[in-house]
Amino acid sequence: MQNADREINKEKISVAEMAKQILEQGRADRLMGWKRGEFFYDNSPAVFENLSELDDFVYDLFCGSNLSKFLVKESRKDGKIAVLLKPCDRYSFNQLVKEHRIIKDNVLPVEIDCDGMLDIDKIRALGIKGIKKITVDGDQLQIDTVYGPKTCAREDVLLMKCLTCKDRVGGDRFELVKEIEAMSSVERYEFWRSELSKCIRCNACRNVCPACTCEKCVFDNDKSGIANKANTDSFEESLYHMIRAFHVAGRCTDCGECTRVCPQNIPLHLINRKIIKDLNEFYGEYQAGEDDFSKGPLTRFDLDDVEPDIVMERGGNK
Amino acid sequence: MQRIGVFVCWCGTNIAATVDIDTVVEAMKYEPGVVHASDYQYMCSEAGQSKIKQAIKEHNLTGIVVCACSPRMHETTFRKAAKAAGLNQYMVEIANIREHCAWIHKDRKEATEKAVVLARTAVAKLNLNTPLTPGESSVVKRALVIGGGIAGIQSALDIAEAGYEVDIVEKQPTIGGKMAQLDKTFPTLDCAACILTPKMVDAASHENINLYTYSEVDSVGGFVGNFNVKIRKKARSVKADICSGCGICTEKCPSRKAENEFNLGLNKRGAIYIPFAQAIPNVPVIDRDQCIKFKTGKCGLCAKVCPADAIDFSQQDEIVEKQYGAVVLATGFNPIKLDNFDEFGYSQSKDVITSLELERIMNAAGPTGGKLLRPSDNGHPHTMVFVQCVGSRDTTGCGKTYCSKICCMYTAKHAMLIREKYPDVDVHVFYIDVRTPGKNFDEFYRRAAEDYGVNYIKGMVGKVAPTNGKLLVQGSDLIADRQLVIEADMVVLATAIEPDQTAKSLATMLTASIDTNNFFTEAHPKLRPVESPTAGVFLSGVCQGPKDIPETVAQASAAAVKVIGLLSKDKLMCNPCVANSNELLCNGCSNCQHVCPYGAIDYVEKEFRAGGKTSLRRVAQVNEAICQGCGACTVVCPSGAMDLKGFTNQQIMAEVDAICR
Amino acid sequence: MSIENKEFKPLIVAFCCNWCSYAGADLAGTSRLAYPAEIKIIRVPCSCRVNPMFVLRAFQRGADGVIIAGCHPGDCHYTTGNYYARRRMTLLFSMLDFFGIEKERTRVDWVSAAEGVKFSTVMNDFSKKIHELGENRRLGDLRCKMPIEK
Amino acid sequence: MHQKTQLQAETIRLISGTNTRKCMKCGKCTASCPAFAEMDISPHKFVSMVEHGEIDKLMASKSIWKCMSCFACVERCPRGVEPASIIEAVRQTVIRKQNNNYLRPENIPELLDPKIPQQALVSAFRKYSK
Amino acid sequence: MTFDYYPGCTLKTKAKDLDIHARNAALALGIELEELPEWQCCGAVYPIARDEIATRLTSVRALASARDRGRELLTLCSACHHVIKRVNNDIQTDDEIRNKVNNYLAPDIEYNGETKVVHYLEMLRDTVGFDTIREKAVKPMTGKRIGAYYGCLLLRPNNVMAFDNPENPTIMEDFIRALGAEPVLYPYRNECCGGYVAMDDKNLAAQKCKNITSSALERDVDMLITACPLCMYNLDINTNTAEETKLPIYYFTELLAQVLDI
Repeated sequence: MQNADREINKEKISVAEMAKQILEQGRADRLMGWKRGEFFYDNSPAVFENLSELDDFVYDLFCGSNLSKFLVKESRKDGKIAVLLKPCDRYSFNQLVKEHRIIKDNVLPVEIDCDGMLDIDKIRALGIKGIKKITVDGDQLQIDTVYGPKTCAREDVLLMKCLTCKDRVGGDRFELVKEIEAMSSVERYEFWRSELSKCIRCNACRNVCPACTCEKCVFDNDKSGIANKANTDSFEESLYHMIRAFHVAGRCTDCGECTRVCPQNIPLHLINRKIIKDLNEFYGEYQAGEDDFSKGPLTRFDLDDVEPDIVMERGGNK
Repeated sequence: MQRIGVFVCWCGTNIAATVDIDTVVEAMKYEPGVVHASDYQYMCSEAGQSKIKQAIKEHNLTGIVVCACSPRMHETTFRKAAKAAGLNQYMVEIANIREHCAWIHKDRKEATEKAVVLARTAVAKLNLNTPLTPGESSVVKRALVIGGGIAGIQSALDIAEAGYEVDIVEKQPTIGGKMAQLDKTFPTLDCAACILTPKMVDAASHENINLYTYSEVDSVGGFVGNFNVKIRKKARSVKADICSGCGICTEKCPSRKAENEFNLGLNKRGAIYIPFAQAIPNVPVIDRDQCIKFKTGKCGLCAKVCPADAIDFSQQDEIVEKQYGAVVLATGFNPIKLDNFDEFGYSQSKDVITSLELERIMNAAGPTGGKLLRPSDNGHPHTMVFVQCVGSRDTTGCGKTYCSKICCMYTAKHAMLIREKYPDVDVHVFYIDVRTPGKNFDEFYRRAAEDYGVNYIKGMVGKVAPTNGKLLVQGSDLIADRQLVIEADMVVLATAIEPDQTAKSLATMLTASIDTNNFFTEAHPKLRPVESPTAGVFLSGVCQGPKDIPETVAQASAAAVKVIGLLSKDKLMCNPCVANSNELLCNGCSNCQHVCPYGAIDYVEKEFRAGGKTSLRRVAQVNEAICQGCGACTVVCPSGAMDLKGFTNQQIMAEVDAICR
Repeated sequence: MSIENKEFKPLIVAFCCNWCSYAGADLAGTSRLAYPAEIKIIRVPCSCRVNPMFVLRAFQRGADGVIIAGCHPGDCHYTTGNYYARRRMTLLFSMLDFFGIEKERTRVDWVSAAEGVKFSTVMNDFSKKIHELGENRRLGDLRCKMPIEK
Repeated sequence: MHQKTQLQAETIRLISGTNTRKCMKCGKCTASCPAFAEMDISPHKFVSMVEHGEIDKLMASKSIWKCMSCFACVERCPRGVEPASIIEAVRQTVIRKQNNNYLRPENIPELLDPKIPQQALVSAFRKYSK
Repeated sequence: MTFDYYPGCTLKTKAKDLDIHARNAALALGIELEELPEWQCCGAVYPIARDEIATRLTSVRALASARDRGRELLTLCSACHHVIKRVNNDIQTDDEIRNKVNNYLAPDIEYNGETKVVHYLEMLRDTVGFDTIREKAVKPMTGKRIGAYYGCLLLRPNNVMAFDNPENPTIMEDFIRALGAEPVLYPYRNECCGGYVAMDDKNLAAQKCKNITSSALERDVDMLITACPLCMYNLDINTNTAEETKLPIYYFTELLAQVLDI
């Protein structure tokens, strides 16, 4: 998926250095990257307009957030904006370019490397507190804490989405989906009911989702006929996640942001993954955002597509 | 808030016997928006309609629900009535309480309950209806016929006779098509040229018909009433306006290697040639792949001998751009290639020929001057074997799954003609089934068998082995349950026919659909057999499915009538139940454009003003004249910007809610 | 939930395309081919007009089954609509199944305008299935923390 | 149709993997068969006889030992029916019965022929015995 | 390029000529043929019956072994080629057969039809190239009229064998041209020689072979070539007994070795 019009870090200089050079050499007027937060683990997306602003620039183990979505707005502003794209972000970027949401001509995509981002909650869950500094040592992390040095396996504290990164070899991203599929329909219902009942409708999943960039979201639009404003047993309220999953079906790149940001830790990505798995099985392998031109599986068809009965014929419902 | 009137029809006893009308009327009075509810024995009658009209005026209604028979039956009737009373005709909803209720349920209570639900569902929908106005579009009073065979010629002549301009685009240097290659026609045995050539002349001389021969359609844009077509006039290398058609050039041309396509390669032609004597236009064309001048730069003999100085080696392809109101597809057919059927030895012996080749051999203007001669040695054949269904009715992928329809009859014709002219020739026909539905067809086939002694064998040929100058034809005779070997001089293969390959690209250009066999699909297989599902595109001849000449001509005229009907209108009323994009919501993602079967959606960059700022956004726009209102776009639209008038998201949701109440 | 053993009267929504299946339903009516009254038909121009949201809405509002009927593949009045519907509905049904909604509660069938008998057979068959499955209350409750009181 | 014959026919269809209903009775198989002269039941009849459940007759037929499995009928069939596979299925049904081998070593005088390739013996025993 | 080579039973005994010349010629043409270790007889006839699993196993063993070694599997004898290629196709297309075979063999890695089966002639055409043979021909057979006898096993059924046009094949004719000789087309080159039926009904095979050779003789051939030991046997014993049908028959590899002067 490397296009000619993309910057690729050939010399393997640091990402910060790259960012600096881009602004210095005027290859872009602005640069979208990550800004150091109040704490070392809460880096956030930011636009840098000049070199001095770059002092706050950061690219480290806590830059999990996907920058693509911000370009919907940013690429519509004057001038050219450079954007740093981790391998997983590129899919979202391509998908948004495909849907004309990002004005491609106004963007300089810069592809950067990533070895997986960390999940602060997982580190904390290991009982590691008072963290001062984290350094990578092969498969291990050396963590400097106020209580002395600690170590943990890097693999154990990666973000969920990084565990099944599309650039990593091995690992079956559909493993959990298959587990749920293997349940009985009552178990499946109970599983989702218990998970989805945790939802507080904070809309974080929608807000972060790079596939959710509608000018006006149906959930905010009471005239669409689909939504009724929040009301505990209203249609959109009770089926919010189902509707959203279908809304992004065929367009979801499986970036995993929804689960990453969910304050209630609902494994929302599993719904999208189920759809991706079905699409792959029914209509052939398809990765949304693999390129920025091909038609998605729901906007095309084959004359000999499977009949909907296939759902009936495929196991499950034990 | 709507003011709705509900009218419940008894339909005599059809509805009233099973549905308690009073209960329905009473229940409707309490539905939101309903200000009037009444019933009548026959709502569709004059009296019933005037009751409705009266109520509309009296109660100042904004919309009506008629609980009656299927909307497919009387929706138009009630719309007209509403219109007459000053209502917008799309403020009418029908609750189908006859076909979908009274007629299928026996239990009166159950049926009444259902009728109430159906009625309130219609009310719920109507509450969200808005008046709709059909759009209008103009009609260019000119038709394009693609293909200049008998189908195209007939369509063009009929349209031209009605007073409209017609252009025929034909890719060959002459019009005439396959029929021009035929010798005689079944079941009357009149000569094909004798009945076709006058029509060709008529077409060429008709003041309303314009011929583009040796031309192809490059691109098509626009929609019904306003097609915009680019036609490529291929360079003939001969100035058609000067050429007198004397033919000296074709005689003098020293290149003699090219296969004569008109005679299916049974003899050769020059590099500059006129396909056949009666060709129209009677203007030669230079085959640049064969011409010595074009290949080596030397020669140019044709230019030297031309008395009119009409040869032009520098001629270029020319693009003509024209507008049309309607398009007739008449692209015809070809016999399939026989590469997958080498057991019949077509590639191994010259004496194994296709039926179309036999037509040329039998034709007085053909390569043998009409004498039946074996191609290998020009000898007289004594035994001939015809094989039916070669490549037809084949589900293995080697041939075509369909019946080619014409073969049984032309084989009977061939067999009969041969037996008549050369009674010494034994003629055997291997058949799987003989299919002769058609006026005087079976009689014709039986005559071949009974009067002319053609030996019909129920069975198939397994192998043709060219041996010792003969063809050993190994076949089965299923009636006798035996295998037999016939020592034949010639084998004639009734080769399956397939649509001309141009059908595929034209289908894409016109968004006219083709089936798995590349035949054009008709709008309805029974009720709209000459229309393509794409408005303004009509079908004529074999491009729609295998058919013989009379059927082709009938369909060609039918297509012409449809075209005339269309062109006679000054304005076209468009179905107002079309897609509509809410530009404020549109993301510009192109999903709708991907699924639209008609190419009715375009994208434009548009300026939007919000909060004092203007921004440029890409938004979808529906061309209402092209949109047919299927609604595919509404479902793929991620933002909910695309909706379908008359069947909006809100309306259907309201119907769901009304049912699930 | 009601404890009484009342007779189960399911609620079934059928979306029928105007050109084939709705006409097929008309033919079933004209031919007096009965099917249960619990089936209520909504007319749509084409099976591709059926937004998955409509199906979800029906279930959320208490439908026990939803069936979508369209022209046979290849016979769509709009040439390609049912192919899109086929993909969408396959995906939707699979997703519903993933959430624990019995897949027998959803169905797509192709019924032409000439298939009155088929229309009635399909509807009878579908209704029988729903009767076997019993009441469907699950989807509306999917995100509710408390069981709905009735 | 009788239950037994029905079962027999079904077994033949199963073993051969062929759908006999696809046959349109054109007879191209019989037209192609190089062993026709030696056959008492022609290839096309195998298809229709399975369809009609006349398996006993087929099992007694001489044809099953004459088919050379040359696949000319399979190759040329316009409907994808495989007469050779049906014949094979019948042949298998016969030799799978105990003591029903068609060919026994002592029957082959050619075994003494020094030229005979192994392939011939192996294939003959595979085809004619169990 | 190196192929895993499956010679088959007959090539070790009665058809040594077919085998030895093939190995020598391959070597001369820069192709390495490594004999598959511990191969077993393919069974000589393809088990048409779908319910036969045991008779498919030896082919699958050979195929899996080649897969494990990462090689294409090269065959020479028409019967072996036919059997192995069709079994491979069964594994690729028939779930039931694949599962049963894998359950039975229980290989370390399930065999799912990964191996490509190549016939020696295909190797000559696609890997070596007939032009190379023409260039390397030391003693071209100029002026010889040679008829190719294909038989049935290489060609049919075409949807599986995908060897050549089943009714009008050309690969052997192209091969003959590469030898410098003139190929002669005759209509019975793809008709059956009688095959295994010769064991039961000598007359039938004799009749079939007579048809073939007389069809070839009618076209004035000097000799026939074949790739199949059984065809060779049938044609040989049935035609070379009578003077009027006498016709030399060679394995194609014999002529190849001769032309390459090995």
